[in-house]
Amino acid sequence: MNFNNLEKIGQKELDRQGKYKRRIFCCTSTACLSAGAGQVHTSLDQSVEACRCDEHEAEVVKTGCMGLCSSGPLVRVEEKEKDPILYGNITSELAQQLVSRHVPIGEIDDELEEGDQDLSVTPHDMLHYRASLKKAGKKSDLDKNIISLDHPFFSKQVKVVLNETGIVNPDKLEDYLAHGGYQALAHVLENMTPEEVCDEILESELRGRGGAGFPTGMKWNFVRKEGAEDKFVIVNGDEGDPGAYMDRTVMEDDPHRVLEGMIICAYAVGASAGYLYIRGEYPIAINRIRKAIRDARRRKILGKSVLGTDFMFNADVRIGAGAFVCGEETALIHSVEGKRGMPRMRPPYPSTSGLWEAPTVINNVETMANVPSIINNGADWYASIGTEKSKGTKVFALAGHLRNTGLIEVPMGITLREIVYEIGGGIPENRGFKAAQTGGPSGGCIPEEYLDSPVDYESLNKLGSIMGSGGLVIIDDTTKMPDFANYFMEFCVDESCGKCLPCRVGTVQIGKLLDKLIAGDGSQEDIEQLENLCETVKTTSLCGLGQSAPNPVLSTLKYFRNEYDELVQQAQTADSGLN
Amino acid sequence: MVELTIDGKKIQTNPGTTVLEAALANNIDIPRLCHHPELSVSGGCRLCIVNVDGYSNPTPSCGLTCQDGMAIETQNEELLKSRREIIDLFISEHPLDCVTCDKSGTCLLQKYAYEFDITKTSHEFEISKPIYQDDNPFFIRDHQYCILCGRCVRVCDEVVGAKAIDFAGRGFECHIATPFDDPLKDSTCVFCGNCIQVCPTAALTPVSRMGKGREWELDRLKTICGYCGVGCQIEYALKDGKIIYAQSTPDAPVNGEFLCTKGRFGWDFATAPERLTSPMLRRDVAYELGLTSENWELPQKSPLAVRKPKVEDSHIPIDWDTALDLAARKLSENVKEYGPDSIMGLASARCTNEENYIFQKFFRLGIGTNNLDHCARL
Amino acid sequence: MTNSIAEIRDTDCIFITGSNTAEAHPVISYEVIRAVNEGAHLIIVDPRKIPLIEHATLFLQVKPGTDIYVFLAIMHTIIRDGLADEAFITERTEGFEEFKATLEEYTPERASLMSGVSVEQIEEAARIYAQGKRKSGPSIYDSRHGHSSILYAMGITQRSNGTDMVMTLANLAMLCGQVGKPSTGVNPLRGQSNVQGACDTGCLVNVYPGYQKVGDETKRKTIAKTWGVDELPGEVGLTIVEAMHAAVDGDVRAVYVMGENPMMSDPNTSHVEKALRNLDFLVVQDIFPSETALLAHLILPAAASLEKDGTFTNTERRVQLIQPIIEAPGDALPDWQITGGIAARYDREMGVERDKEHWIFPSTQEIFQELTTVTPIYAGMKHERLVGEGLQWPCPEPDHSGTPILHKGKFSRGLGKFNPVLANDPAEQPDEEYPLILSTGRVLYHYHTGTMTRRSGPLAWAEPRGYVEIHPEDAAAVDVLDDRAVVINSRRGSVKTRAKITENVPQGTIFLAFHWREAPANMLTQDFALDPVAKIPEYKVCAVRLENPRAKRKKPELVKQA
Amino acid sequence: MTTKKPIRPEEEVHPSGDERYLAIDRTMKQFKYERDSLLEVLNAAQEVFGYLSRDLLIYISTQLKVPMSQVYGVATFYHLFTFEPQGEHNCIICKGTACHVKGADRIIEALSEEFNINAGETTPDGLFSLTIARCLGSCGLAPVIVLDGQVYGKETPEAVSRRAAEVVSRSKEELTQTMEVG
Repeated sequence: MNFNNLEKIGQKELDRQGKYKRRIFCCTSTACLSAGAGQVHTSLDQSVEACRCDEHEAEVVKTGCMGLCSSGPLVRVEEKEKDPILYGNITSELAQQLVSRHVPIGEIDDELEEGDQDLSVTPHDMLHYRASLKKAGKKSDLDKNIISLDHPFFSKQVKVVLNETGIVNPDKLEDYLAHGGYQALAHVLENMTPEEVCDEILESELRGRGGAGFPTGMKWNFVRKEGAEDKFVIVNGDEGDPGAYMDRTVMEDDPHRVLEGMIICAYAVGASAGYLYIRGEYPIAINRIRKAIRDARRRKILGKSVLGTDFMFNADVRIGAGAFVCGEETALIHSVEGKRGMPRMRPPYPSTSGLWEAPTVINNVETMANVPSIINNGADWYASIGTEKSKGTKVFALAGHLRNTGLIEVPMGITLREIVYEIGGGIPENRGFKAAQTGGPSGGCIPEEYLDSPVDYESLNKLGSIMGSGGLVIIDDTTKMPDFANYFMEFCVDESCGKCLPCRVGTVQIGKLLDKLIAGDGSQEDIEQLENLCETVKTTSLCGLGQSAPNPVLSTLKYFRNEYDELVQQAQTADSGLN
Repeated sequence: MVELTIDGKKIQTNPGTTVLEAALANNIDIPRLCHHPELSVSGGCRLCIVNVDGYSNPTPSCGLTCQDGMAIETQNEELLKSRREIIDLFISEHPLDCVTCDKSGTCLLQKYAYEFDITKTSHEFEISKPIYQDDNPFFIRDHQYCILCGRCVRVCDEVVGAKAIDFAGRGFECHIATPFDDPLKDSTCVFCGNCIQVCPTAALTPVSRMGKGREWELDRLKTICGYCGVGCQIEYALKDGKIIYAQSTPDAPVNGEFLCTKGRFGWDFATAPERLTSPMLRRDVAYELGLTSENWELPQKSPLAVRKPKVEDSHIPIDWDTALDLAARKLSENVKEYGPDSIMGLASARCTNEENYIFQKFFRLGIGTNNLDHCARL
Repeated sequence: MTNSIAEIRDTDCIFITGSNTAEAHPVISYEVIRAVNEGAHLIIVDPRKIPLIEHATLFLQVKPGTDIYVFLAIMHTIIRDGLADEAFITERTEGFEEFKATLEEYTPERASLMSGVSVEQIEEAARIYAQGKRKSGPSIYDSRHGHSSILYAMGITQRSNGTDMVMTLANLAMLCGQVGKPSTGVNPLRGQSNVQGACDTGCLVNVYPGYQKVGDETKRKTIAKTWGVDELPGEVGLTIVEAMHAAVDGDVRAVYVMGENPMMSDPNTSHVEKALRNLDFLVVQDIFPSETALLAHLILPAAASLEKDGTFTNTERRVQLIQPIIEAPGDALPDWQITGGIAARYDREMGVERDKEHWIFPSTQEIFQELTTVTPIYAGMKHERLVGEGLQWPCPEPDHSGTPILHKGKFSRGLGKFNPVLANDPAEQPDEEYPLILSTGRVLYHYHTGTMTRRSGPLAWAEPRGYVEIHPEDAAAVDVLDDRAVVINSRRGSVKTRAKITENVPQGTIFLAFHWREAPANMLTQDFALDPVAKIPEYKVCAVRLENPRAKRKKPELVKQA
Repeated sequence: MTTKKPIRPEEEVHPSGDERYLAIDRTMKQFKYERDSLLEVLNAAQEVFGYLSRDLLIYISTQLKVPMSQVYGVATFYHLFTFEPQGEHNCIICKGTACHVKGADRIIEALSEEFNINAGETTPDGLFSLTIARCLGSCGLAPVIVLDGQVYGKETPEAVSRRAAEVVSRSKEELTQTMEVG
């Protein structure tokens, strides 16, 4: 077992980090990058350099998502023996102010000479920088950018999957090791049999985070018990729901955690190869996972002899090319095999006949990311979080008409009200809450009267929605529900693979009925037909996409029937007016 | 043996049998469109759904393997309603012009629409793929009738191995396509027409058949193909004594439902204008016999060197009696003069056993020679 | 075929050689493809990249005429590696030791050198075939020793050593015990609808109906008695190629052709034409005025198979009923009526007194009835019994259900005999003057001499003109361009056609189908070296030279300069 | 003494002489020409060429020995693949749920009007493409657009139209200048 080497590497990194008096973390996840985090990071870097202070005064660290994406770019400053401070909406100019506020400026102006090799900027620039830094320090107005970490947005969250995001540098294996990375894997390889691993996961009652909520331990056990020579692990990173980016964040910001979970899974089921199937729209995630795989190979965490044991496992990346249906496991398998991502009938389930007809575990990214924590802290610890039937935490991409939007991880069982009004900070512009949409195009809309329902698999299902992969969109009272339902139906029409009739044609016809109603040409009969058709598509479609495609319509029909009725009434009034 | 209950009936079947197969074997009919007994399971048409005890949603019976103790329900209000709704959706993008459709009478969609008493769709009618391709003399592809059951794709891939077509695009725009939607001739298509054979609708229709008659007006006769030695059984559909198209039937002992391009499309030679319709005598022989007044000599040029030789140029028609008498006389003269071994007989690998038998008997018993061969080696 | 077509689907390893199955027997290729899709191995030994190689696990591309070395080396490997089925050899065969000794020298290395196939491929083929291995999925037979089947066609037999080739394949099957069981055997795929039946009914120089040797006096006498005479000819007759030579020499003076077209199908066409022109009397009975018919003194119009009834016997020995679908045009008659008519009149001319029933039958049913009395393998058949599925011979008794698999438990001759075979090279080898090898065969859309298929609208559209397949290197050597004219010369003649430049043929080999009357392949083929036993001409190998017609005028100068 | 340089076998360039094929060859080699790498190879090809041309698909089909019908079927299945060259400038509008509720449709409408093309199309002069993305995952910044690789969040229809019109008119100017010079 050469895990000791890895531990040493981690310790060394920890020591290195400990030498710095302060560390400035700059979020470089997609959301912050689109808000300009790239320039902010450069500015922070250059400013620190321009300070010309002692080397260990400050380090600028690139990290992943810090959660509050609506206030991006985010920068966090951690100083020894002080509480961390989080800044939001940082610009490159503010970054300079931030550095001059926290980092002492060295007294070495005179030594600046032409051709100083250590500098990444020209001495001229540097002088300019120093001058503006000094100026900036005087008129600092950064206080308004400080975001209180006591804010319910943070305090209500429980971090398991996102434990290291925003803290570790996703490009550095060492940083992950410094934060206890791969300890779970080492523990599993050294002390546990595959059966014990499966049982541990089973006891933790972890359920699939891709949406359906199948007990993960059970799935693993199915595959473990198959006697096949080849077995595979697929990590599903084809996050197709519009408005959901949990998996992307985890892959981008903590790729090794995903990898670690995957390797543990492979060991538990006896797989020797695995694929991470990642959306083509996520280039950063692809690159970071690829780098993580390369680094892991170099450190013998992947390969013929994982951590020096005789367990062999290789992982590779497969890139999706824009097909929502590939989230369905059999479609995903076809896609990994280089075919059209069309689902096939189950059974046989992938656990008996999956990739290349070999037994295959397919878990979504978030599920895999839970695994290392379960191993490290024990099944009991995990099972202590959450509700009776839904254990652990769930990551949500909180979006829509809210004051605070971003990525949150909450314990199962938290109420929607807490999420909307405490974490989310309520609806802006004094508008009223209308609905919470969970599960994207497969989910439904939950109205105000159910705001106190706990968020877990069962109660969401009962409300006609689903947990889904974690998209959570809050809509205010300006949104018309038939329009909103139509938006999702358009999505499903576009993403239907075309294999089974109810989904291929049914969704189109549902869309036509919605169009008709929205255009004011509908009647009560149309609403009835809509309902009927939705039921047919729901019960007769081949795969999850078709089976859940009518959910947005059905749930809005259930809770906002009046809006549909109004459309019909308007139509009738208009008609009589014409007559 | 596996035992299960279908519609309350206890059924025993071999392990690995699907519920659909077991039901059909026990005379329980389940509607189906994409299923074909010779092809892999698709499960796309959703028509053969049944209820299984313990399953939350109805499941297609075509891909459901029988398991011990399974309880299946193939008919109930809910299932009928779903199936009806499915047919309703099918015809929301399939023209119901059965009155002029060649497939009318054998179209499966028509059959089910009739059985579920659906005269028109309750939805808004919209054809998803208004593509019409008549790029070859074998068959046309009229995509508006295509229900995307995928049987053609599967037969092309799994049986013929040509892989000329596949699904292209997706969702409502999904259609069956050759690469780049090019003409079939530019693809790997071998024009075996097995896709027509398995097509349940009028999406694929033999050119020879178009507008030539309604299915119920046609006579159907079966015989063995006259081409290669495989001995496929072919069913010919005829109208007024003329072949309209050829197909095979599942009961064909050798070929089952499948044929090759020659067997399925190569029957029109029989009515080619060049067919011999009366005995013909070479002009020089006819002159010798006084049957024609013009003398003539067999040209030295090989018939192979003539681009389109006409038999009338070298031969004249005569009646059967004259012809048979002449043949008998000429052969007997030779035998009398040079002995039986001066005669050679070439029997035919394309004639029947009876004909070859008579032929060899004539040579051995009549003429008395074993100079008797056919092109077994050629 | 020793086995049945339906068994192919369950085969674990299919070994195809000398058969372009997908084009010449498409429906059998469907079965092969289905077996492969189920996980069977497919081994193909062929000089050409035939369409089926897409599905093959192993493709051994041999130089034309060298496949015999590969087969012998496969057997060498099987014996060397102890893969032979010892129990089968001991119980069911004889002559093994002698046979084994002859294999000694045919090592895979030697075969590799001769054929251009790698040693690894030969050894791999040996292993897979001998043990009936599968690519994937379970065998429906013995999982340790699967069932392997050999399919072959004219690529093996149309050779000056064709009989040797067939015996070699039989030896291979016996060596591995891959015979006499379902999905095994040595299975020739026969080219024409009733070629099997024509042989069964005795239309061969050396056998009476049911393969009763002409020299077997007892059997001959029995037949004579049935036919109402004392004696029948007992000498082996002349095969068609021999007869053509005899016709040129004036020994054969009259020929009666029923539904054949030797002007297109027989080797060395110029010689055939010379022979036919030399005849006193040529009568051709056919459905079209074929190239042969145009030379005939008398042409008799026959009914096509779509227009008559009777029986066909297919390649798996299945005797099936045919029935008229349409009416014969004009005065055309079924062949049996024409031949019967001539025979009856012939008797009269010769002054022979015989019952009219000898030749004039009320229907084919009665002919078949008589046929079964002199053909033991058909003895148990009747038209009524053939309705539906037909029957596979041997069917010796009226209640016998036919024989789907031959040699089950026992070979027809008792013990299976290993016939030692030595490798022989093709009779005509390429040389400086004729540097290329011509191989002939078929294309998908056409059948035999093209009389039928080239008159079918759709088929002629799909493949309207003849072409010769040439390897790019060979084409470049004489500056021939794709889809442009090229002249092929052999010692017998020359043919002008269109070039199709393709890597489907190996360098040094060209391929021309024999369907094209405007480019008759048999102008080029040789008729001097026949297989000594079966008298089959070597259609698959003859030496030729390519010529670019555009360069014809300039060429001699260039040669001189060189 | 001269040191012998190892002779690296020259990589064979595609018959068209287009060296971009080498990149695709490398991808195929990386996957050992396995048939199931089709999607990866198509992704690589799309990245290198910007779109999948007919020749390119035929090339991939023959190299990977995947039937052409299947290559076409796969290529037309996935939305990321395009068969027409993309415009010089490309504007991607996110249509994720968050962007939708915050008015992405209005941005699309504005651009459609500005350039007289539908979503998914390219202007006839080849200068501008309008693309829809399912979700760019920047929901916190909704509505989000990407113009020539640059992400802009919290956008308005007017601002996007203006920005897009600016880059396109700049290209147009350059084009006329070169034509004048030429």
